[in-house]
Amino acid sequence: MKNQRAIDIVNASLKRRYAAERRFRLYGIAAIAAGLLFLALLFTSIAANGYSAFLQTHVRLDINFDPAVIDPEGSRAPQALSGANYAALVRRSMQELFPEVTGRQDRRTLNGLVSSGASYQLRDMVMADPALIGTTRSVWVPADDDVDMYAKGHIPVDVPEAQRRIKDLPLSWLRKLESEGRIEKRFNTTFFTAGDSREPELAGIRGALMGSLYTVIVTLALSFPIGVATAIYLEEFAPRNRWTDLIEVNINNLAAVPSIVFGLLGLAVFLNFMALPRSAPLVGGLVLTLMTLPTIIIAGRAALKSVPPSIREAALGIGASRLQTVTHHVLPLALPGMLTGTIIGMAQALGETAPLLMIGMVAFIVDIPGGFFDPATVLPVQIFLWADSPERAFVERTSAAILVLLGFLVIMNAIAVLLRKKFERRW
Amino acid sequence: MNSISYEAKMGMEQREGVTAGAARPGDAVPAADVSGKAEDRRMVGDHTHPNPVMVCRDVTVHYGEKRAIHDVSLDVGANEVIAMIGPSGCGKSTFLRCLNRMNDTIDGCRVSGSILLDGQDIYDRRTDVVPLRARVGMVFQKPNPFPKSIYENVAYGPRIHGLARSRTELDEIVQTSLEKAGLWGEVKDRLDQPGTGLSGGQQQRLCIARTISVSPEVILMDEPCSALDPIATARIEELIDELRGNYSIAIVTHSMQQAARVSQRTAYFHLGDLIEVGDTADIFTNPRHRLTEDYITGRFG
Amino acid sequence: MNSISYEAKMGMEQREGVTAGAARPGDAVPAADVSGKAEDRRMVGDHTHPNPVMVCRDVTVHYGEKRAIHDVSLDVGANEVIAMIGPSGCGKSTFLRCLNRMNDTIDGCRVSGSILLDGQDIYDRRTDVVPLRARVGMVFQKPNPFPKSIYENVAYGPRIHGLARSRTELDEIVQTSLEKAGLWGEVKDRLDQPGTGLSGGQQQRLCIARTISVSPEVILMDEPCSALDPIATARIEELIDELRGNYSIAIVTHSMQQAARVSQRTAYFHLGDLIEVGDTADIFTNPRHRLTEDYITGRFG
Amino acid sequence: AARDYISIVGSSTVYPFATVVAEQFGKTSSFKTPKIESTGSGGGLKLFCAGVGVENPDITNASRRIKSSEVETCAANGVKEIVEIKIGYDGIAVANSKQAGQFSLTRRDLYLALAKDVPAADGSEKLVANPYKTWKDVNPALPATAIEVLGPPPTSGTRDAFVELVMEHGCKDTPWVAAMEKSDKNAFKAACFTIREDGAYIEAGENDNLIVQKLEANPDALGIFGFSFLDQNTDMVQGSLIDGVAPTFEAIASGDYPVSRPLFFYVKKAHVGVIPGIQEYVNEFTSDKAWGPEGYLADKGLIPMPEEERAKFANDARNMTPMEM
Amino acid sequence: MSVTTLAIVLLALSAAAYYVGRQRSFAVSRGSGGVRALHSLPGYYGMLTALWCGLPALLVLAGWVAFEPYIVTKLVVAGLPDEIRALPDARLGLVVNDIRNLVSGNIVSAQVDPAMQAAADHYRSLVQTGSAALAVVVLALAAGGIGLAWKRIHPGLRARNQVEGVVKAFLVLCSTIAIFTTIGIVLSVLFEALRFFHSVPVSEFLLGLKWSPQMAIRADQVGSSGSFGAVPLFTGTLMISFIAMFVAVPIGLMSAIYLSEYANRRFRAVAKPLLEILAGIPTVVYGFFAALVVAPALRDGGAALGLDVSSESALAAGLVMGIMIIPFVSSLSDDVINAVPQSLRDGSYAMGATRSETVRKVIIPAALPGIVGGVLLAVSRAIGETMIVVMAAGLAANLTANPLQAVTTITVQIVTLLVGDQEFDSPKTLAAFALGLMLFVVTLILNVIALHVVRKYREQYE
Ligand SMILES: Nc1ncnc2c1ncn2[C@@H]1O[C@H](COP(=O)(O)OP(=O)(O)OP(=O)(O)O)[C@@H](O)[C@H]1O
Ligand SMILES: Nc1ncnc2c1ncn2[C@@H]1O[C@H](COP(=O)(O)OP(=O)(O)OP(=O)(O)O)[C@@H](O)[C@H]1O
Ligand SMILES: [Mg+2]
Ligand SMILES: [Mg+2]
Ligand SMILES: O=P([O-])([O-])[O-]
Repeated sequence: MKNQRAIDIVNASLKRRYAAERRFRLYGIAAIAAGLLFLALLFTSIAANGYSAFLQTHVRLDINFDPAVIDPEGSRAPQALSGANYAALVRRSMQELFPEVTGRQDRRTLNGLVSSGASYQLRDMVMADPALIGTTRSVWVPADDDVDMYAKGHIPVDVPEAQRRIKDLPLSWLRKLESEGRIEKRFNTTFFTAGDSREPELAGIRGALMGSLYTVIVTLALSFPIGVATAIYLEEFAPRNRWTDLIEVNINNLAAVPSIVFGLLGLAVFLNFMALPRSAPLVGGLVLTLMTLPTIIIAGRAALKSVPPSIREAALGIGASRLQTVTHHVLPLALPGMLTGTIIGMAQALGETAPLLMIGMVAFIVDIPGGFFDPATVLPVQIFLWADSPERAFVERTSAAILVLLGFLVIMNAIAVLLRKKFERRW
Repeated sequence: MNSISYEAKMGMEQREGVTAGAARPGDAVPAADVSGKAEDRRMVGDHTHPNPVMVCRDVTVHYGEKRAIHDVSLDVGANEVIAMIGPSGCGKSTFLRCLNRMNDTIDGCRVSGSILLDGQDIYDRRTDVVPLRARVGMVFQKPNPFPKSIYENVAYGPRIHGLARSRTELDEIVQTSLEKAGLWGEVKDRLDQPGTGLSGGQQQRLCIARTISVSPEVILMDEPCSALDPIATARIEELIDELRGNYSIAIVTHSMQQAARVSQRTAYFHLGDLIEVGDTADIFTNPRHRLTEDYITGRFG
Repeated sequence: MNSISYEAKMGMEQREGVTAGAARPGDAVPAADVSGKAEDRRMVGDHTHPNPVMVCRDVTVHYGEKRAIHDVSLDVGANEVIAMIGPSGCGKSTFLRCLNRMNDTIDGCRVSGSILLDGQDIYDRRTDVVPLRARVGMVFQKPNPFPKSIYENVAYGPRIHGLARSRTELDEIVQTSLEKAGLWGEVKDRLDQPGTGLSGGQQQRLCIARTISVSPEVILMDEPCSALDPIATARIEELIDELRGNYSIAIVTHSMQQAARVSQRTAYFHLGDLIEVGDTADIFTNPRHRLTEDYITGRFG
Repeated sequence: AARDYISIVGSSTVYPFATVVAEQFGKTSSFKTPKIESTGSGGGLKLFCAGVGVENPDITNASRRIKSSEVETCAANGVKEIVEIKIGYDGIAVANSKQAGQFSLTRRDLYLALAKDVPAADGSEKLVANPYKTWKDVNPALPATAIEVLGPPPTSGTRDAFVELVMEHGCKDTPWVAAMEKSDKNAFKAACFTIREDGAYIEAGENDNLIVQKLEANPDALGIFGFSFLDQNTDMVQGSLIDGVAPTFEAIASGDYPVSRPLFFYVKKAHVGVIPGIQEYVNEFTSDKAWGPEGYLADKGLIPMPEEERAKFANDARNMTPMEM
Repeated sequence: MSVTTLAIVLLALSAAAYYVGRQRSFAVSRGSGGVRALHSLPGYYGMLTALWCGLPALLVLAGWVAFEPYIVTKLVVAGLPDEIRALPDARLGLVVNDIRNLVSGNIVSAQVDPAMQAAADHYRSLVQTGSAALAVVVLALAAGGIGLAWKRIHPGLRARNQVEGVVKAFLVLCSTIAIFTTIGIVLSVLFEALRFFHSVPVSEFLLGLKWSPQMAIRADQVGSSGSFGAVPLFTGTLMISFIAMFVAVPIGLMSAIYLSEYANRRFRAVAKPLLEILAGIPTVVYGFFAALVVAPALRDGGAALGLDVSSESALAAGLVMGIMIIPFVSSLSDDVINAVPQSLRDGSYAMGATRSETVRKVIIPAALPGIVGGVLLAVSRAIGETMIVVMAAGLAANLTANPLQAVTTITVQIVTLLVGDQEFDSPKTLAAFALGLMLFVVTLILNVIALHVVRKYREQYE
């Protein structure tokens, strides 16, 4: 009788409970969906803004490599060739296209349609192949950033002249060039091969990318082993006492220290005390190491905790030393979890700007760093700097740089996930 | 207690089996041989019960490609204790977990055949596992109290099923359940202490109390005493005997002594087949199938 | 086999004990009562052995503030199997783990008294636990093979102790160990498969093979069969009997039948005290201490 | 490792101009491109004044003049000879979205709209907490939109300049307040220089692009930022007329537009001749093709100085004439 | 030999030493009953020998790398003409820099005069001698190390213990880095903070309700007196962190639950790393998102509801920050939820609990300590975040409980004070250090409390 009652009660409540179950599940799906949606939203909005930066408008000019301009003495000495006035060649060919433009101001405007990078491009061409001198070639040179913006439709032409960066006169020239097929969008190799520049059409992320690479290498090479070693010590060796409590609280607390304070620390310790060079990826890597260590240690300890104690007992029981137990049995099992912490920590390090401010990595650096001691900047800093630049053309480049950073991040994550998979093969 | 005293009869025999084995050192028989060579695996004995609560017919379970049990038909009768014995891996737990669909939680586990509870197929699509499991409770091999207080452990089921309308009613359920599980006396003064702090035997009794708190009709026990010492085991066996008055109990055990002590009927499984079912007394004194006999006398292969 | 057949004599009696318990429903005796009221806990019997491998004197173990065992003196003799029995929590495992200093891994565990292996105190500061544990091997209650191949499981010990100079020598050690553990036949064709993929009984035998692979002098076994079915248990018991030729074995068990079957001497622990030691046959047929008698007859408190 | 490039630090306002010169210099000379850090004027001067030596920067940019206290710090650290070069002007624009109408403001309007305490409207000679909620309250000619101005935080040089050039001036339009400058300097400062903190003035960080974007998103708001950002975003925002003058290149250069400030850089003379390229870089910066009215800096929004001022500083640069204070 | 080659040679030598040590152990064991008589595995003797060979030599090498420039410079300077030597140190350093530029073939500042050229040659020769000497010393040390180890090896040598001792020392060293970092941080903010407290009393800083660092930092500058009550910053930090947690904890936790309890393995393998990307997007990007998408949307939404939402609001910043820290909660919680033993789930399901009941009543309570750890990490990240707040919540230190208003946080103030126009003895700039110290102390206290709470909780359940 009582049974009957109990089961009736159960049955009566079922509808409500299943509704709760469905709701709960829905919350779960909604949460994941929200997370992924945000990611997608961010990604698409960045991609929508940034994809056009992978193209760059070029102008086709007929350049006469006039020996009189390039090498009046005919020596063909590299010194002379590199110092020649290539801008004059560009100007001359523009002039030939628009002979009707005469006023000084107008001609300045006309010449401004192509990038100042055009002359460097010609110089490089001549340096690579001096035989060009004396010939006339049709050359695609990068257009000025305003032209680029116009060609990509970022400058509306149906508004009053005063509200446009490109006025009516140059607009007419551009239309003419367009009709002659002299304007074309081409893949923007500069973006991937050049360092920073104040001319958007000449700016690239190679320098920042290399800087990030060097910095991340330092960070990874230091923080992973140190983090793992610390986690192992605290979890496997350290006695539970005040001293280890202190270390534990310290590590948790370091996770909450604002990143810029790590910059202050880096300034005081690495630059002022240890006299390491300013703006160097080495120092950046060191600072980011200190910043990411807590994350790696905390995740590493959690991973070590989840290795069943029976495995340790088994190894100790047949006479393995503690260290052997850890390296032979525990570590391989804990590695996937440690990699999770490393992924998050490195992702954070890769996106960090503030601490680098204090150690001179928020800087305009054109030359591509070639090592750990060369002045360098990193991708998020490049993004930060470009985002603060007045030129409109930097808007899309900022987004494109973010895309590259995300790509970097995805590759790093993918490697770590693969590694995690590999080690996760438990039996 | 209508079970027979197994040890008295079998002890000597089994002992000798082991002694015989030990007498041939190095000649350890590989476990694989246990499978036997194309033996007769047809079931003997009567798998039905005059007053069944659960009726299983032709139950086959696959884990992925692997078949764990094959065409098992067996009844669980009202107010009886039915023991399931058999060598490791023969499918006792698998069969037991079919009875309250705990197998649902295992990926790739497929069940076919029919299992009826009060005439209704529990694997029917319309059957709801929640009330099913409230009616068919389960106690596991390793005591698994929740990391909550003793009170909350027992109150958990009534709470989620909404069996108590008030706090007093809940208190009452908790007390009766703990009393039935023979634990009340030991814990009544510390109901708010964690259930995980009890001794192994107490924990197992707590799990039993938790199970009976929702007034199930059938209780499934999967080797409930294997982690316990003799005293705790004896106490749980007492309890089972007592619970039989109100519940039907299906128990898996590795200890033939235990099966002999607590059960009225015994089912012997072998490599996924149900080999023999019958009165416990009969099975142990007079096994009809050679495999059963081999097993209970400790002779194998 | 010089052990007596325990069941034949005790079975009926114990059975009755349980039945008697069951006859008083609801009157479950609180476990705490087991502690007894100021009983005489002085040890009876002879704790020494004429040819000891390990000599323990006045071993006391504390976990933090809590005293787990108290002034236990006991020898482990050469080529004997000594069984330790007693109710749950009485300190059997604790004592066993002292013998190869596995207690070192537990925070807050302090050991006092002396434990000599071949005359040398293993708790001496200069004693290195690594070779100690190679000499005093351990098999745990739950089979705990490494998540590696069967071969690697057995080869691990010889590898870290540098017992094999070449691959062939290692192969040989692995094979002999597996053969001694009675597992070779079953696994010889799949040595590269994971040890965790074996059945429970096989896993436990693998762990035994792993332990004997480093040729220990003493093997400690903490309830090695509690997770196993009778067949696997029987096989392990056989194995223990066989191993006795070369090793000294200390085994903790909850099953008095098992203790009776495999051991030559038995030690009964009660609430941290060693109550009685003696020939297994004597202990089970003629316990001298009341506590021992109560325990083995299933009467308590 | 030896340093063979110029190290420049300092103002984020000068950064966009200095970098153009640096890039040009790097591309056209045999020297490496200088490294330019954007640390803010004060931070730059601190680094600059830390001492002589390779580890210290050679040049610092500043959006204000160096302070005498800073000169003292420099001297104390051995940085004795500092060459001061003024490079031009930066206009500070008050702008709003093109979706709304253009504002025509006086400095007094701005003062009344943004000061924390303003002279009581009834003419009595006392200061009251700023009661104005809409622009119309300030000046009936203005629209009735709520006062909402996005501007730089107190830590920014732009903010200092704005306060000096707009607030102080607007404040002095009230004679009795102006008189306070003589009688009670502190009270005068408190009255004129404190910006309201009740939400009408929104401190919006140092990223001027962000302010432009926020204006675009919020047509009711006004924003305060550098001229180059106005120049680049003429399709989105419009500069308000201040005292009747629009912020155009010409108006700022001629000095008609009242809100502009000078920009500087400072050279550590001790480094000239030992760090490669300093002289050449400074020469490039002070050449007409860079900072002249038609130079490339003008293209980037730097307002050039008058002819004679350019000549003076170009001369200082060529001779590395140390400043005197 | 350059330092790099030397290091490589040293590595090679250590490898050789390993081999030598191993062989030696075989040799010494032959007399006393074979390898089994050795205390440790032969490999450990090898490692010990390698350590003896590599470690001291490496230390010397590192020391040289650290001090070489100093020593060489001293020597070069000693050889310079008197008038140059008379220069102050810093100027001298510049000259030396130029000499170094000359030596390494870099661009030099001016024409190369004979004195410079001579100095450069001197420098070059010194470096050459130095590195030759270094090579000799290092190699000798390495060889000596091998020899010493070779001599010491005998069957009873506890090689494993010694090698493990070195490794353990390394582990301990690593774990102290956290302590040193903490000390470093405290030291790098302490003195400035103390100077700040000289001009602004601690009580005013801690209890003051008004934060306005508008202070004249130079004589001719306009500004007002400034006030430094940090309470609005604390409340702002709290509010934004709270909003962020309000977003991140439910989403992160529910994601973790879904991933570990409901989703199939393949979905989990994809979704988890995808969510982890959220943690790596540069905060500038989030900042723009918050300022240009979320804030206007809130404003318009608020206007539609008749609410007055400031265009810079704590809400916008908090929401976006919440998104950023989702992975901290989700990934770490997912790990701990997975670690909850299956037996507890089985226990609950067997009672007839639904999945959600099991999750809510059994799994979450059991996993709580670990989840709290993840949440604490996320809170930490939220407290330390700057860029989003600067861009979306503004800098106005309002003391308000209204999330629709602009607030600012401690870290934002630290950053703006440090990167804006500054003066290093004005309280305005020093305040940044005081804030840093305060934040450090406060989070430290919170962490100590958290540690104890989690401990207590854990003990109760284990
Ligand atoms: N989750 C699973 N996935 C795949 N195979 C399984 C699973 N669980 C059990 N099996 C297999 O099904 C068969 C029956 O297993 P079951 O657990 O029912 O045996 P058992 O009789 O309970 O054994 P034991 O006495 O060891 O508990 C065995 O061969 C086992 O390996
Ligand atoms: N790690 C530990 N910390 C604190 N107390 C412990 C610990 N391990 C065991 N104890 C306590 O020490 C006493 C002896 O425990 P031990 O495990 O030795 O008992 P046992 O005889 O092996 O019991 P069982 O048969 O249940 O395994 C018990 O009271 C137990 O609660
Ligand atoms: Mg089972
Ligand atoms: Mg035990
Ligand atoms: O960076 P600023 O000093 O020019 O504000």
